Amino acid sequence: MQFLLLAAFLFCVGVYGVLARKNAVLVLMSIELILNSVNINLVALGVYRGVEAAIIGQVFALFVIAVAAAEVGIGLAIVLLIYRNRASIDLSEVDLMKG
Amino acid sequence: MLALVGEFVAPRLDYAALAPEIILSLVLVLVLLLDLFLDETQKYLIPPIAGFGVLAAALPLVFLAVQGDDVRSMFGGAYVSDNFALVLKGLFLASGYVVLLMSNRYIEEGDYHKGEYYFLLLSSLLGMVVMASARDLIGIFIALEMLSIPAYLLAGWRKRDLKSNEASMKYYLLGVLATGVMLYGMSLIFGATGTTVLADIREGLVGAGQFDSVVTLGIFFIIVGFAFKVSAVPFHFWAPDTYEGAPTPITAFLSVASKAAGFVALMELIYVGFIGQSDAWKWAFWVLAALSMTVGNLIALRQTNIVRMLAYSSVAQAGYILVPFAVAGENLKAAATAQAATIVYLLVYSAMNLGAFAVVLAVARKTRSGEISSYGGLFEYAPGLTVIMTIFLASLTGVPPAAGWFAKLSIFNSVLQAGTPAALVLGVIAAVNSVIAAFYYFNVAREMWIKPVPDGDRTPIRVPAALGTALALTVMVTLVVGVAPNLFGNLGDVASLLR
Amino acid sequence: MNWFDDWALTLAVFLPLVGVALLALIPRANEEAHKLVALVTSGATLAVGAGILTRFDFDDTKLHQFEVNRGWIDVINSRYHVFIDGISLPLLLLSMLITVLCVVYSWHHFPEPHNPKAFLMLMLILETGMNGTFVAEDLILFFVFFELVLLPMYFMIGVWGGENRQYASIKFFLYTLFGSALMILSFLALFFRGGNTFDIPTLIEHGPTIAKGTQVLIFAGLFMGFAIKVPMFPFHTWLPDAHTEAPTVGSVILAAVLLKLGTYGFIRIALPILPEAAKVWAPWIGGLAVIGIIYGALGSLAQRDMKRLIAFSSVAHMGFVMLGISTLTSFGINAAVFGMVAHGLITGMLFFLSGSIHERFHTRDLTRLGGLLKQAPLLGWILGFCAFASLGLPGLAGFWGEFPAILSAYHVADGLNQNLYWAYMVVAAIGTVFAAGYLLWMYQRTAFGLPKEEFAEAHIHDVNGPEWLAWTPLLVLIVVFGIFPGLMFNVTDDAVQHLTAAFSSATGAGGH
Amino acid sequence: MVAQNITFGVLALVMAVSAIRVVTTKNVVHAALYLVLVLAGVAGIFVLLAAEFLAIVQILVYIGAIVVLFLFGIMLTRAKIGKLSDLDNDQRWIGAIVALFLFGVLGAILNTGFKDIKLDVTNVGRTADVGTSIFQQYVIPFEVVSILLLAALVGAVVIARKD
Amino acid sequence: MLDNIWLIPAVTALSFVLILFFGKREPNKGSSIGIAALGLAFLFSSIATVQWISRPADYEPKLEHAAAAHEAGAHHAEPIRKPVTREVTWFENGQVKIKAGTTADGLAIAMCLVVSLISLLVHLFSHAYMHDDERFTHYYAALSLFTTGMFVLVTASNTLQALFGWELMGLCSFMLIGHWWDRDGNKNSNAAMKAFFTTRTGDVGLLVGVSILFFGAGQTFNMQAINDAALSGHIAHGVLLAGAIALLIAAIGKSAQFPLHTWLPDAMAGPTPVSALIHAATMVVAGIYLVARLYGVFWVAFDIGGGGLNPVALVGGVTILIAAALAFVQSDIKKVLAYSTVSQLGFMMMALGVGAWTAAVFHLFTHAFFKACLFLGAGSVSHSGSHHSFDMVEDMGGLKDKMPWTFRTFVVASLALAGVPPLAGFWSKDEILVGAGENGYKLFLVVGLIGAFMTAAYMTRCIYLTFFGEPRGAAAHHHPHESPPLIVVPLQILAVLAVLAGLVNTPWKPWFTEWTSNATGVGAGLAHHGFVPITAAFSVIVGLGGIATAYAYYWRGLRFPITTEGAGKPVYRLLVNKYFLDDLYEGVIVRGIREPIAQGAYWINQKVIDGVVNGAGVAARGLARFVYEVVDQKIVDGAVNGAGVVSEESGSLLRHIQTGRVQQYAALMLGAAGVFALALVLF
Repeated sequence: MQFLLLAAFLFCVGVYGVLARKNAVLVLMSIELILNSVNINLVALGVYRGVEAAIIGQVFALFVIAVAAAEVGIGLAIVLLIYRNRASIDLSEVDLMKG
Repeated sequence: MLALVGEFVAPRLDYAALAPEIILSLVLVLVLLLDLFLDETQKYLIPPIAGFGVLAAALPLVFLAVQGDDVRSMFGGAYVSDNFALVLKGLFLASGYVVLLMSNRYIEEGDYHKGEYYFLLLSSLLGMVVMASARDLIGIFIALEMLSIPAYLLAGWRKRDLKSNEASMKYYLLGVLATGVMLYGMSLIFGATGTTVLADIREGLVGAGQFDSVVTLGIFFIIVGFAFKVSAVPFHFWAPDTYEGAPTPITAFLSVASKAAGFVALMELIYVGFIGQSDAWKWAFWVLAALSMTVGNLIALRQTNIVRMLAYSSVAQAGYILVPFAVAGENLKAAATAQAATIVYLLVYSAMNLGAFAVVLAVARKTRSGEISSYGGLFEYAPGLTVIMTIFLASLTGVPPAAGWFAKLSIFNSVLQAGTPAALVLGVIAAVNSVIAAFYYFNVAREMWIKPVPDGDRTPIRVPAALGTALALTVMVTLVVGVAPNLFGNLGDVASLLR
Repeated sequence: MNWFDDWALTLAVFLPLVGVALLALIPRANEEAHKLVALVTSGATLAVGAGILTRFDFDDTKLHQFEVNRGWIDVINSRYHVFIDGISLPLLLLSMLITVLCVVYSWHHFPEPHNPKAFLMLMLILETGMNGTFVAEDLILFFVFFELVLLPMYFMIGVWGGENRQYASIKFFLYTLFGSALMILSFLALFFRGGNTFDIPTLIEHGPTIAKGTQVLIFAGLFMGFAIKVPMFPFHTWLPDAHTEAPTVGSVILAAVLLKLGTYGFIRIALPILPEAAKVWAPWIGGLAVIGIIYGALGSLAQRDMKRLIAFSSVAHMGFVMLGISTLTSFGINAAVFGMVAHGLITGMLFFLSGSIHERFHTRDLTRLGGLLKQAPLLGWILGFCAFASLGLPGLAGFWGEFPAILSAYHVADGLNQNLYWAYMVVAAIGTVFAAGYLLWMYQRTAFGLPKEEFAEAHIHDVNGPEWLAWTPLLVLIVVFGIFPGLMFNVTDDAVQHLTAAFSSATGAGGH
Repeated sequence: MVAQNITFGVLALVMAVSAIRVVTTKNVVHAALYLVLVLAGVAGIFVLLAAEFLAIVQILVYIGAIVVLFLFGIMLTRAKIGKLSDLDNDQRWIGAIVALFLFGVLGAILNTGFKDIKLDVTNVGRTADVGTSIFQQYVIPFEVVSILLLAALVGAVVIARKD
Repeated sequence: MLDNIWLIPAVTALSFVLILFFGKREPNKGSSIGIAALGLAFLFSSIATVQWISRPADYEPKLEHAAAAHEAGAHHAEPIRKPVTREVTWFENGQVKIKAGTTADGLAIAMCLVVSLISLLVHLFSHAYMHDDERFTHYYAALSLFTTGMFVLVTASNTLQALFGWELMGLCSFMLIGHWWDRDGNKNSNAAMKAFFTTRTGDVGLLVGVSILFFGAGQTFNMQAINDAALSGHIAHGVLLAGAIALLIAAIGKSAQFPLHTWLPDAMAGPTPVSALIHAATMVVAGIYLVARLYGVFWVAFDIGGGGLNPVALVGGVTILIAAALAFVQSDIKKVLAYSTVSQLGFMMMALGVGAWTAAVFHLFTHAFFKACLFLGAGSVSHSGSHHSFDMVEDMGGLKDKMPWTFRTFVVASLALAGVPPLAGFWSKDEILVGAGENGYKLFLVVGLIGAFMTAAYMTRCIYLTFFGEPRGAAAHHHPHESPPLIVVPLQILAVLAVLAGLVNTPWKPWFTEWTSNATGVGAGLAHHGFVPITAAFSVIVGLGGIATAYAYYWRGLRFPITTEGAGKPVYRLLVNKYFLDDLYEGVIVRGIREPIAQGAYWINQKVIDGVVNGAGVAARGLARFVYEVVDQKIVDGAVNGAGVVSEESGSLLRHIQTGRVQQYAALMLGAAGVFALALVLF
């Protein structure tokens, strides 16, 4: 249970970070928090579910880690792109399109 | 070590069933390599190769379909090639092909990175094709990422355009967030059942009484992930901005193929995995459907940019497609009807929406504008495009004989098959919404047919061959299916996930 | 000739589309060829209609004649099922005739922005939709044809219409679409409650077994769909705008045929399939119908625009038709069918006339017109003739739609509130006075007196060749049907009898 | 078990505090460093759950690659290394409310389902089993991920490079 | 001929078609076609008459009628001539065969004869009178159609067909009254519209009444069957009453009875021969004919045999007085005659109301001749004497010697109208009075006498103003002369008939009664009354008194109340001296034609009644405007447009959610996810 609560806490902190940070890189970091909370969940619940499930949980978590790496990579690429064009990575300024 | 090696048994792979995926993978690698090694002058070869690759990947589908009904199941049901998969792979490949056709000139004239563009497009397509067969959480997750990550990048492909940057960033950020939420939900479902294979999840959930709330939460978070993908209100916010900013062929791709992939995943999850938990999802879908239709249509009323209008329209269309989900939980028959309705709608929607974007592309070649007012008097100098666009608009509205009517009919059909008061209320909401929608669709028609040409420039529009082919294909499908709906209607029935 | 029996209706429906395809192939500049192709196609369709007329079995008009029943959309068990009986036949022929006449009339009258190619294509597509609706015996097929007319008419109004055409066309479109959205819901409900079929004859057998409460709900959806098309008060507001703005030919088709799709739907679908619900709804329909009669008349009286006046008069006239239908008696429904055809002929003529007047004077403002009889006596006389036909003068077709409807309200089907219908009867009869009021007022302003100063010097030519060709059949038919109503009543009666008989027997089964 | 619980308690505390610092600190580089703490903590949790292989991967991939990537990102976007007062936007409170609300909801729901569960750490999946599983049951996702990484690589290069 | 009586309307209908399509190419511009057709129709009618008269009276009507039973004791049912009915199926509706056909009986044939004769004379007269008219051909076409309408009505075997004829006349009256639609602004066309519109208002009653009786009599339009059903009590009394009232409304409208009479004077806007046709033989008598034809219905519904006050008699009585009073104050000769017609139609209606069926029909018969004569005479005067003016006060006077034949025929017809024996009017009017007196309607006897007096007086005034005194206006300046033969000859024929027509139904030789007997099936219920000398004497005295009074006033210049001969007639004294002479005439004396009561009545007529009629039009248009502008455009349409606006506005509002800031999107998404999740778990 405590693992799950910890994961939920990390998840929510990540959510806060995504919502409240205006530096794009910091937002990306917050997203990592969320993904890590999922990993904790997966591994912990896998263990709870027995040997086979523990393996599956770990595999799942591995995939998540791999994907997270890819995501961060392209996330930073996009941030760089924006920075190059706007000379700023303040997300709250990026609102050309609306309505 | 040896012992370990001895333990490893190579997985039994059904290469025939995997043929589309394999061909597609080979083609995309080929495209990447060609881009590396070909001169600039020879790069014109890349688009046709990509196109033929997609068609080649579709070929095995035909053979598999002809071979019969047998389900080719691998990995204990984690990866399946059944009729559902075949039909939807066909849909993805077809719409991918049309998008390739639409991209041809657009990319060429825009000085973009051609090779990488096609590579990414094919990668995304691969994700979708995998999605159609994936029947476990990990597979679905990976397929989702496979189709999304290239899409995030493609949305920002017009690198010097601030709007395109913004589109990419918004799509990416919200997409990753939604993925996070979805993953959290998946972890909970995994926790409640101890498995990731959907068929096993269905059984695992039967006795999982103590996890009711957890399962509900998990299912809902997973739905959120895909509701984002299909741009259902209130998870649609990215859609208008991204659609407007992204290169138009990519917008078409997002609004059709990517959205369809979201629905495919939802169908797999709901009809295979969570079919017994209808209490957990039917209201969620009900609300999502009602909100998407209403909000999408209402906001679309006030749009002046055609792409943005189509974006909201696609939000509303997603609402219609969500309607069968909301009513599928009543009984098995309702579920069967609902699933068939979803597939039919997806098929029809793909054709008509791609067509509409193709026209937008064609018109933008002359007007260089996305404003609806720039369509004024189109009928005078481009009657063919006008008629074609009108057919697509009619189809989107649901006016016979364009195919849209049959799609809408299928939706209503599923509503009445369920027949509960909630379903009927949703049906009426859908009906009213289809009228509101008519307003903005025919606002465009009105511009084209009735209004004068804004700048008086009446030079005819020259439609490139590839784009013309895309137009011809989509309009043909729209009309033929409108007159002989059996073509798609049967597919909807055959491709059932329910067993 | 057996092949003809099998193919007649299919030809009648799809022949115009062949014309459309041909038109599409001819370059835009070749206007004469377009006109010719359109004329030949619509003429050929009419010839098919004539063939149908010769092969039609008038002795037993309730029979399903020229029936074709083939698979279409298997998944939802919807079939290509077409046939005609005594009720559909007159309307089918009306639609064919009107289309030909419209093509003829258009010969020199293509409204701005001209473009005969597109105009004629739309007209032929319209014909397919209209003919199809009148022969369809499958709900989905019916729906498709019912909707098919929407778009061509939308563009006809929107592109070739008057000043306010954008508003009018979109209003027409949305209104109708709204109705059909609810209608299709009801169709599906029928499908599920009526034995998983869209086949109308089968549903007529199964429909009455549906629980009454359900019937009432389903009927509500059908009502919305059809009532908007009719249009009944208070769903009529699209009509005046659409008519006023539509080009002449559009108005004619709209008035002569399109409005009938709604009333036809009531007779063909709503009443026979849902008899119990029809009884519940009938008094309301009747009430709205008579409100429509008076309301339409008052609306007409308030107009200065001739065309708008005629448009409002349609509301009143369709009120009579709906009153007839709402009695649920064979008298009433016979009257309604007659009324539909009569209204088609007469109001069609009136719209032709207002178009021709507009073309000559470039205005339809009744305060500016006058002395038409001086400047174009024949036109004036024909206008007078049509005005009188429209106000229900015995001896002309209009009477047989009006009087029998009033008559039928005196003795309505069992289970309806007779006292209420007596009141309806009186109100409807008073409506005929109003009709005289606005039509004569219109006629006086247009035709009598001396031409106004602004037109005193204008050279106004009288009825020309295409106009004669287009109008003569209508004028003749108005008189012929007026004097020999049996030509129509005898055709419809059997079928209507069959309909109401099924209706009353179903009532018996419904358990009173 | 007690040792395990104590270890968990310490780890959890460190992670919680660091996580909060990640999203509140006024210094971008500090945030990255706090993130390292959190990620290391997660690796520790994995160890507690007998998923050593995963813990290693966690450290290698995250701390070894991702955080480095972040630092590169911070450098390339020329964020000030020192304190920066306006790292937060004006919807901090909304964010806080949403986050707290979500935490409440998640906590409550988890409490209904997993309140009394015991984690039996003897349910150990051996690393070899993990590997086998990947190459048997999950071979297709694995292959797809490989293409995914390729695509991400190529795409990121195209997007990020100067034209 | 009796079997083929349909030939009569057919001939004139054919004539209409021929004139319409070929009239302009014919040397006489169509008039010869019309005249020939009417000649033929008259010939057919005459043959039919002869055949009818020579038909053996060998048919015993069944006496099962409940209503007739109590009278049957007194009156033995006499054998009658069996009506000749011929029907074919017109169409089938609701498996009821609706028949079309003709009935030839005494009433129908009498009407045919009158109509064909009058119409023939009008056709002849018009040839000269309308000679220079620019729409001469149209005029003749309409005239033929008009006559056709009347023929259709009188020969119809059923109410539906009758409705045809009825409305056809409405149409033709519109065409003919509005014949000069291009003159005097909208005055003429307004009159035409008013005529059509007012009668159409009455037609509401016809439509409703025909419907009621159709079902009441067991789904048949056949008039014989309806009468039979009514008399035998097969129709519930309530239904019958409703039907009768409805039909009475129709008759009031068509026959210009109070209060729907105002269109008739306006209808004088049409050419004078048309007025003659309308007033004498067609159109206005249609209402009377309808009541007479469906007498069984009225008989039972209003219990006419019972002698109480009933609507038919009441309407007739009121109309007699009101119209007669109005006739006094007109300066337009045609309007005098128009009100006179209204008043005389009142007589007929009253007769029907008091059970004097034969008398009513007979009065209709005789009235046709002298009223046609008077109208054509007036036409002759305006044509040749007053330069197309009809104003007696301004443009006539002293024409006695200039137009001798016109004068003579006019006087003869006036005397007939006044009821001077042995002219036609005397016999028919006398029968009405007798009927009223003997059937227990004493009040209406008095009304009738008053009416007779007034009739005599206003006709005398009219003659004086037209033919005597000094020529005025046009009569003085435009060389009045006698009209051409084509005008005079019809006058002479009609004058002769005005003298002789009454002789076919003298108390001693009631041929007319015999020939027309039992046309309605009431038969045995109708009481036949012999000659009642005292009533006859009264009526003669009253008539002469009227003439004398007017004579005294105009010729002798008497300007004080006078007593008349025949002292000891208190009723007469009361009515004549106190009511009319003292007030009415004094008023005329003192203030010319602005005499208070008549003027007041006229004022009421013009402002109140006509005002109501016109006002109804104005109000309808006002209401229409309101309905259209407020209800339709604002409320009904507003609701629709409003829904559109609300949609668009809500769209605008919703757009504000899309702020463009990605983190707000995220907040909304996650917030929604949380809320949804909570809701889903809780519920």
